[in-house]
Amino acid sequence: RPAFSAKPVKAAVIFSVANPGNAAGWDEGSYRGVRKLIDEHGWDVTVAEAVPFPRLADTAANYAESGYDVVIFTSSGHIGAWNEVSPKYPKTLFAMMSVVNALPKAANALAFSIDIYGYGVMGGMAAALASKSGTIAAVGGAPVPGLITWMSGIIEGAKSARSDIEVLTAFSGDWSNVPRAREVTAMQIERGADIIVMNAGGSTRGVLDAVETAGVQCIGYATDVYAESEKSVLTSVLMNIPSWYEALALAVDEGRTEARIENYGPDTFTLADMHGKLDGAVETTLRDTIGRYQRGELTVAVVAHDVK
Amino acid sequence: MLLLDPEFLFGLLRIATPLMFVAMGVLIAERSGVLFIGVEGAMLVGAFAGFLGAGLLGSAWLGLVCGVLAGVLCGAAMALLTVSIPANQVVVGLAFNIVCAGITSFAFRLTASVAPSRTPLLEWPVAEGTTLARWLGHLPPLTVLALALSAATAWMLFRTAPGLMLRSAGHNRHAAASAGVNVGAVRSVALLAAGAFAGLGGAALTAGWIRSFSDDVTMGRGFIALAAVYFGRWYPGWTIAACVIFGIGEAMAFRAQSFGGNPHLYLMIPYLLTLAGVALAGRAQGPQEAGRTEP
Amino acid sequence: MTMGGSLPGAGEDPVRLAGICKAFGPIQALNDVSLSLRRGEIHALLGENGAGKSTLMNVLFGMLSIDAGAILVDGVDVSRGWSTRRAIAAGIGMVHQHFSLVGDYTVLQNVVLPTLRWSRPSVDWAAERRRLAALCQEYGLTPDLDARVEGLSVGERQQVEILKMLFQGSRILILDEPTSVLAPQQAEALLETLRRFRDDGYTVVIITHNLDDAMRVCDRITVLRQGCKIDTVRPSEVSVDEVAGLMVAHSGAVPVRARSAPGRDVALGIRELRVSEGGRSVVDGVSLDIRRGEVVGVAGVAGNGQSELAEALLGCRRIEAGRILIGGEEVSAAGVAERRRRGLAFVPEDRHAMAMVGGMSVAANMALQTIGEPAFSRFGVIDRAALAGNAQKHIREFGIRVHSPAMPMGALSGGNQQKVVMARELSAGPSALVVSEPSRGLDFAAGAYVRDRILESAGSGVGILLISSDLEELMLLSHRIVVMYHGRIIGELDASDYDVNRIGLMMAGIDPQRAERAERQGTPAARAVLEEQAC
Amino acid sequence: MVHASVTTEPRGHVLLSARFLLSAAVMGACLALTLAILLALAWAVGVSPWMVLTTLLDGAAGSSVAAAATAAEAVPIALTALAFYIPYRTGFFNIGAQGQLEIGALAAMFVVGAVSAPPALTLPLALLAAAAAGGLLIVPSVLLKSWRGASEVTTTIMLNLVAVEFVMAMVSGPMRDVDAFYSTTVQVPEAVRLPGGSLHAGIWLTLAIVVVAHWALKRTVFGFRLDAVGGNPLAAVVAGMPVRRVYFQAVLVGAAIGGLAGGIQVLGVLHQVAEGWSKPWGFTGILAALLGGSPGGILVASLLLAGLETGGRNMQAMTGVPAAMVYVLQGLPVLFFLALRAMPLVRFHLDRKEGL
Ligand SMILES: Nc1ncnc2c1ncn2[C@@H]1O[C@H](COP(=O)(O)OP(=O)(O)OP(=O)(O)O)[C@@H](O)[C@H]1O
Ligand SMILES: Nc1ncnc2c1ncn2[C@@H]1O[C@H](COP(=O)(O)OP(=O)(O)OP(=O)(O)O)[C@@H](O)[C@H]1O
Ligand SMILES: [Mg+2]
Ligand SMILES: [Mg+2]
Repeated sequence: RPAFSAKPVKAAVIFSVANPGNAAGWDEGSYRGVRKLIDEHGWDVTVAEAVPFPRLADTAANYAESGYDVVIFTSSGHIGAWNEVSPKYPKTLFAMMSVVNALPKAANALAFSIDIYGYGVMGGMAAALASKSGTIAAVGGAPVPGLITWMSGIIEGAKSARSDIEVLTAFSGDWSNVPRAREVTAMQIERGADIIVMNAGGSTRGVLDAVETAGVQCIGYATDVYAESEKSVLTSVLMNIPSWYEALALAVDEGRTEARIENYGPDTFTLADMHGKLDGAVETTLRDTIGRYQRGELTVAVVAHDVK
Repeated sequence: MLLLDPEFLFGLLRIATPLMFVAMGVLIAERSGVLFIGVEGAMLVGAFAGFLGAGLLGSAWLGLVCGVLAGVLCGAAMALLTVSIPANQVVVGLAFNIVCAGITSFAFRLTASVAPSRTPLLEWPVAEGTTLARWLGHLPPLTVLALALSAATAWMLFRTAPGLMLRSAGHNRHAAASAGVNVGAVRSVALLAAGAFAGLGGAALTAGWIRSFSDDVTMGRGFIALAAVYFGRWYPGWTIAACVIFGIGEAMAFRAQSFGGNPHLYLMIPYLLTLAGVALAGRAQGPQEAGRTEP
Repeated sequence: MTMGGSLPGAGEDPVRLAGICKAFGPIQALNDVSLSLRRGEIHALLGENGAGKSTLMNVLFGMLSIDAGAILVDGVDVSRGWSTRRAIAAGIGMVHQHFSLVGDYTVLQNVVLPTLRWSRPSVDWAAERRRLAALCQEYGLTPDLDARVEGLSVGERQQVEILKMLFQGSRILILDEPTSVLAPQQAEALLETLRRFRDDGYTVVIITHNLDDAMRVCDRITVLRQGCKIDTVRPSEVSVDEVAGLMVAHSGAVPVRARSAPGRDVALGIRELRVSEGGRSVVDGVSLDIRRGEVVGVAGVAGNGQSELAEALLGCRRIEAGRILIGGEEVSAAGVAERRRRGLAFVPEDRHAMAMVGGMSVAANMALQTIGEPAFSRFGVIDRAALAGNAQKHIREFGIRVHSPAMPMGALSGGNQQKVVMARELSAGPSALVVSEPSRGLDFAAGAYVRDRILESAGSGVGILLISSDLEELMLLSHRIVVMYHGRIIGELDASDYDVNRIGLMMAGIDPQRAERAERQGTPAARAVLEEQAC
Repeated sequence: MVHASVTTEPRGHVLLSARFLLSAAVMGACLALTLAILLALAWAVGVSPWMVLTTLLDGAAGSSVAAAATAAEAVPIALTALAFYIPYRTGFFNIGAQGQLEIGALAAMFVVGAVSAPPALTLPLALLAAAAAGGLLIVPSVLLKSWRGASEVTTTIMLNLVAVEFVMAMVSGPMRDVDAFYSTTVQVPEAVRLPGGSLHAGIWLTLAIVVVAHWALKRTVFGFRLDAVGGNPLAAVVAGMPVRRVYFQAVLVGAAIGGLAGGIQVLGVLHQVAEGWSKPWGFTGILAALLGGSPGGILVASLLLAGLETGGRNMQAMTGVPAAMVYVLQGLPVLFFLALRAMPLVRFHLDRKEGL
C-alpha cells in the first residue's frame, strides 16, 4: 500500500483523446473530475493528453519513476497498461476511472467502474419510449468491448420497454473523424431512426450536427450535452463521473487505497432534464419505467449481442 | 438509383464542396508553376479560422470570410518561402503542413474557453418565405458558391490577360520572363489566391458543414484536392468532376457500412477511386514549372 | 580605327552601354564594357565561347542586373531598376539563343503575351490578330497564327520570336546566335529580313560565330574577349583575319588536315531503315554504307529525319523496319549499351539535353558510359583515382579550359562542353561514330579543333556519319554527302562535285535533274523555287 | 537540395570543410529561432519557460533512458528519410514512406502471428516481410508513373491513406486481439522481439543501413547511375545506362527501407500495431532527408528531430503544455532551415561543387 509523504498529492492523469476538456461526453466528464481534484482538493495534477495506446505503459511508468503519488487512467482502453505497470511500481497508486471487471495482481491498483450494460439499458429504454417512428439507432465510435456491451444494453433495454422497437447500430470507426460520424448518423436517420443514442467521443459533434439538420432527437452520453444543441438533444443519461474523482480524493485522504473495484450501478445514473420536449404522459411513463429499472423492480436480461 | 436519392446526393455534395474550393486553389497555384503541397496545412488553418470566426462573430458567412483571410496569410507564407527565397516546393509544403497541424490544435486549446464549441448553421442570406428564398430552396449555398467561383476561375485563367500571363509563368518561366511577365509577382499573387481558396475550403468544412473543429479535422482532404487537380489535368471542369467522384466514393463508403463489414475497408474506396482517376488521367501535361526550384 | 562610345554625336544613339561590369560569383563575365548602338545599323557581337556576348545583351535586355556601369537609352540613364519589362517598354527586344517561347501557346498568344497588362484584363483577340497579320504581310513572314509553337520547326519558331519583338514595338532587335540553328538558305533569308529592318530604321544586334555573315551584312562589329571589349570596327575597313585576330588571344585556328583515303570494309551499315513518329514515317527506307576511315556527310534542313536517323542508329529510338550493322554484325535488336560495346560512338546535336549531366563533375561526365567497365570500377565500386586520371588525360590532350576535373559540367562554356563530349566518345576507341552538329555554337578555334579531331579519328580508321546544317563543314570533312529530305535520301554527291547551290536545292526537296535546269537558269530563279518550297 | 543532390562530396575531411561548419551554423540558428518561439508559446499558456526548456532537454537526452529512447525514436525517422532520399536522387518524390511504414509493420506482425518457426528464423523473416510489403506498396506509383506518367506525389499520398485504412481494418478486424480494450493486434511475444531492450538491435541495424547507403551513393556505380538518371535521364539513355532499371531499383530499395522501418518499430519498440499506433514518422523522415542532404547528414537530422519528439513528449507530460507543441517544434526548424538554406549567399557556399 503506497504511503503518501508530503501534501499536496502529486497526480498524473492520462487521456488518449486530444483536448479532453472539450470532448463532449465521457472524457469531458473525466476532465471535470480532474478539475475538482485540482480546485477542491488542492492536488498537484499533470494532464497527459493524446497518448497513443501503445505508449500508455511507458508514459505511466515514466510518471511513477519521477515520483508521482497517483497515476490516473481515464479509459477502458488503458486497462492493458494498468495491468502491466501497477505491479512494477508499488509506491504509486494506479487508479482506473473506467469500465473494468477485473483487478491487476497488485495491491496499489484501484478502480472506479460502472455497469456499462445497465447504462446502455437506460439509454435504450428512454430512446424506445420517446421514439415515434419505432426505430432508434445507437451510434458509437470504435467497436471496442465496452462500447459493444453498451450497445447490447441499449438493444435489450429498448426491447424490454417496447417489444416492437427496431434498434439500428452503427460505428463511425474511430473517436475523432467528425465528418464520418456525421454522415454515418445521417444514414441511420435516413433509415428511419428518430432517436439517436450516441457515444462518439471526439466526433460527437458530427452526430449532433446530423441530428440537428435532420430535425430529430438524440440522447447524450455521460455528460449533459443539451448546451451543445438545444434543438436536438432530448436528454442525456448522466453518469456522475466527477463524483468518482471525489471518491478517489477521499479514499486517498483517508488512506483507504487497498486494491478494489468501486462499481457504480444504474442507481447512480440520472436522466437529464428534457425541457418539455416530450408531452407529459410520455415523459412520465419514460421516467417511471427507468426508475423501476434503477430500483431493481424491473429486470432486463443480460445478452451479449455481437453488434457490427 | 443512388444518385437520384436526394439524401445521397446532398451527402456527396457536402463532402465534395470543400474539396472544390481547395482544388481551385491548388489549380491556380500549379498553373502559375508552384506545386502547392502545403495546401493541407492552409486548409487546416482556414478550417480553424472559419470555426473560430463563425463562433465568435455568430455568423457562418463571417466565418467563411475569416477562413479566406487566414488562407491568404498562408498563401503569403508560401509565397515568401517558395517564390521570394525560393526553397524546394515539395519539402516546404510538407514542413508547412506539420507546422499548421501544430499551430491550429495549439490555438484550438487557447481559444477553447472563449469560443463556442459549435458554430451557427449556414443558410442563404435571404429573408424566410420570400420568393427568392423559395427559389433557392434546398440548393446548398456553398456548393453553388463553389461552382460559381470555379467558373470564374476558369474564365480568369483561360480568357483574360492575367490568366494568360499566369499560365505562361507555369509553363516556361524563362519564356514568360523574356516576354516581360514578372514571374515572381505572378506566382505570389497566384499563391495568395490559392491560399484564399484553400482557407475558404477549410472554412466550408468546419463553418459550412460539420460546424465544429477538432485536431487535424481536414484529415488529408487537402491532399485529395491535390489529387483531384491532377485527375482533372489542371482543367477546372474536370477537377470539379474529380471532386464529385471522390464525394461519391466517400458517401458510398459511409452508406456501405450499414451493409455490415469493416468500415475501414469501405473507407479505402474513395482513395482507390481517386488513385484510379489519377491513373486514367495519364500522362498529365501539367504546368512544366510546377515543382522546380530555381532562383 | 577605334569607334563606339567616344564618337561625336553618340549622344543621339538610341542605346549606350557605359563601363558595364558583371560577375557570376568568381567569374568576371563582363569587365568595363562600353558599347553604343545606332539607328538603322546591323551590329555584330563577336567573341569566343564565354566571351560575354550573351551576358552583355542579357544586361541590355534587363535580364541580368549589373555590378557597375550605366545603361543609357536615348541619352537617359536607366540603370536603376532596369528590368525586362522596362526594356521592352523602351523598345528593346531580344531573341535568345535557346528560344524562349511558351510551347503550348499558339503563335498569336506567344506574340501578344508581352503586350498584356494586369490593368487591361480583357483581350480583343480579333484586333490583335489583324495587327499581327498586317505585320507578317509587311515582312513576308508566314507562320500559322493558330498553330501551337511546340509543333513548329526551328525556323518558324525564330520567325515567331522576331514577330514578338516587332509586335511589342521594339526598335532595337537583339538576336543571340540566330543563324547557328538554320539551314543555309533559311539563314540567308533571315539575314535578308534583317537588312530590311535596318533599312526601315531599326537597330539590329546579332551575336554570331560566323565571321563571313558578320562581314557581309553588318555595318559595325564589336569584338569581346574574356569579358572585355576589344574593339568596334567597320567590315569595310578590316579583313576577316584581322577580326579573327581580335577575337582570340592565342594564335588563330588549327589548320584542318587533309582527308585520308577511306578503307574497304564497312564500319556502319544501314539497310532500308524505317522509323516512324506518330503514324508518319520520319526515316523512310534509308540505306547507307559507311566504310572504315570514311566520313559521310548528311545535309538537310533541320527536321527532315536526320536526328531520328541518328537516334535510331544509337538504339534509343524504335526502328520500324530495316537493319543496322556495326562492323558487319547485325545490331538492329541490340540496345544502346550493346551497340556501344560493339564499337559505336555518338555525339548528339543538343549536348545540353542529351550528352551531359550538368550537375555532375567533368570527370564523371567523361566516364558516363564506361563507368561500369573494369577501367573505372571493380565489383560496382568506383575507382576514383582512375576516374580523375582519365579526366586529367583528356583535359590535357583536348585542351579543355577548366579549373579542375571536379568542376560541374554545367559551368563550362559550350565549346568546352563539346570538347568533353568528343573526348569521351573518341576515347572509347570506336569503329563507327555518329556525330551531329559537332561545332554548333562554338567559336571557330574550338570548332576547327573539333573538326580536326573528327578527321584524325577518320584517319585512324573510324567510319563516321556526320550530320550538320553547316555546309562548309560538311564539304570540308566529308568524302561524300547525302541529302535528306522528308526522311529519304534524295541525292548524293562526291567530294569531286560539291556545290553549295545544288545541295541547297536538294535540301529543299528539288531532285537533281530539276536542280541542273534551275542551275542553268542561274541562282535567283533557283532561290525562288527554294523559297516556294521552304515553308 | 536539388543542387545538393547532384553535388559530389567534398574533397578532404568532411568535419573540417568550411561548408560543413556553415551548415552547422545554419542549423544552430534554426534551432535557436525555434526555441525562442517555443518559450514564447510556453509563456503564452502560462507555463514557466524554464520548466519547458529543462523538461525538453531532460526528455531528449537527460538520462541514459532518455537518450536510448531518442535513439530508438530516430530509427523510423532515419529509415523513412532514406526511403524518400534514395528515390529522390533519381528525381522520384516518394511521399509514401508513412504508408510503407504502416504496411511494413502490419506485415511483420502478420508473420509473427502466422509463422511458427524458431525465433531465430521468425525475426529475420518478419523483417524481410516488412521490407517486401513496403516495396510492394510503391509498385502502383512507379508503374503508373512510367506507364501513364501519373505524378507520384499524388499516387504515393493516396497510397498512404489507403494503407492507413487497411491497417485499421486489419487491427480492428481479422488481426484484432479480441481480449484487448481497443483495436490492436496481439503483443509480439518476448522471444520474437528485437534483442537489446531499449537499445534494441534495430538501432544498430539502422546505423549499418545508413552507413552502407552513404557509401553506396557516393562510391559505387549504383550511386553514380542514380545521379546520372536524376541529373539528365536522356543523357543517361544516350550513355547506354539501363535507365528504367536504375530508376526502379532506387524506388524499390527506398520503399523497402520504408517498410523495414515499420517492421523494426513494431518488433523493437511498440510490439503491437494498434489504432493510432504510429506517429507521422514518414513525413518527419522527409524533413530529415532535407535537413541531412546525404545519408550521413540524415542520421544527424534524425537524431535531432527524434530528440525534439521525445523531449517534446516529456515536456508535454511534465508541464501539461498541449501535445500540439511537439509538431510546431519539429516543423519550424525545418522551415527556418529551408529559408536560410535557400538564401543566395548560403546556397552559393553550400552548393559549390568540389571533389569528384
Ligand atoms: N548564369 C550564369 N552563371 C554563372 N556564370 C555565368 C552565367 N552565365 C554566364 N556565365 C559566365 O559568363 C561568361 C560569359 O558567358 P556568355 O554566355 O556571355 O558567353 P558567350 O559569349 O555568350 O558564349 P557563347 O558564345 O558560348 O554563347 C561565361 O564564360 C560563363 O562562365
Ligand atoms: N550555372 C552556370 N555556371 C557557370 N557558367 C554557366 C552556367 N550556366 C551557363 N553558364 C555559361 O553561360 C554561357 C552561356 O551558356 P550557353 O548555354 O549559351 O552555353 P554556350 O557557351 O552558349 O554554348 P551553346 O552555344 O551550345 O549554348 C556559357 O558560356 C556557360 O559557360
Ligand atoms: Mg551565349
Ligand atoms: Mg553559345
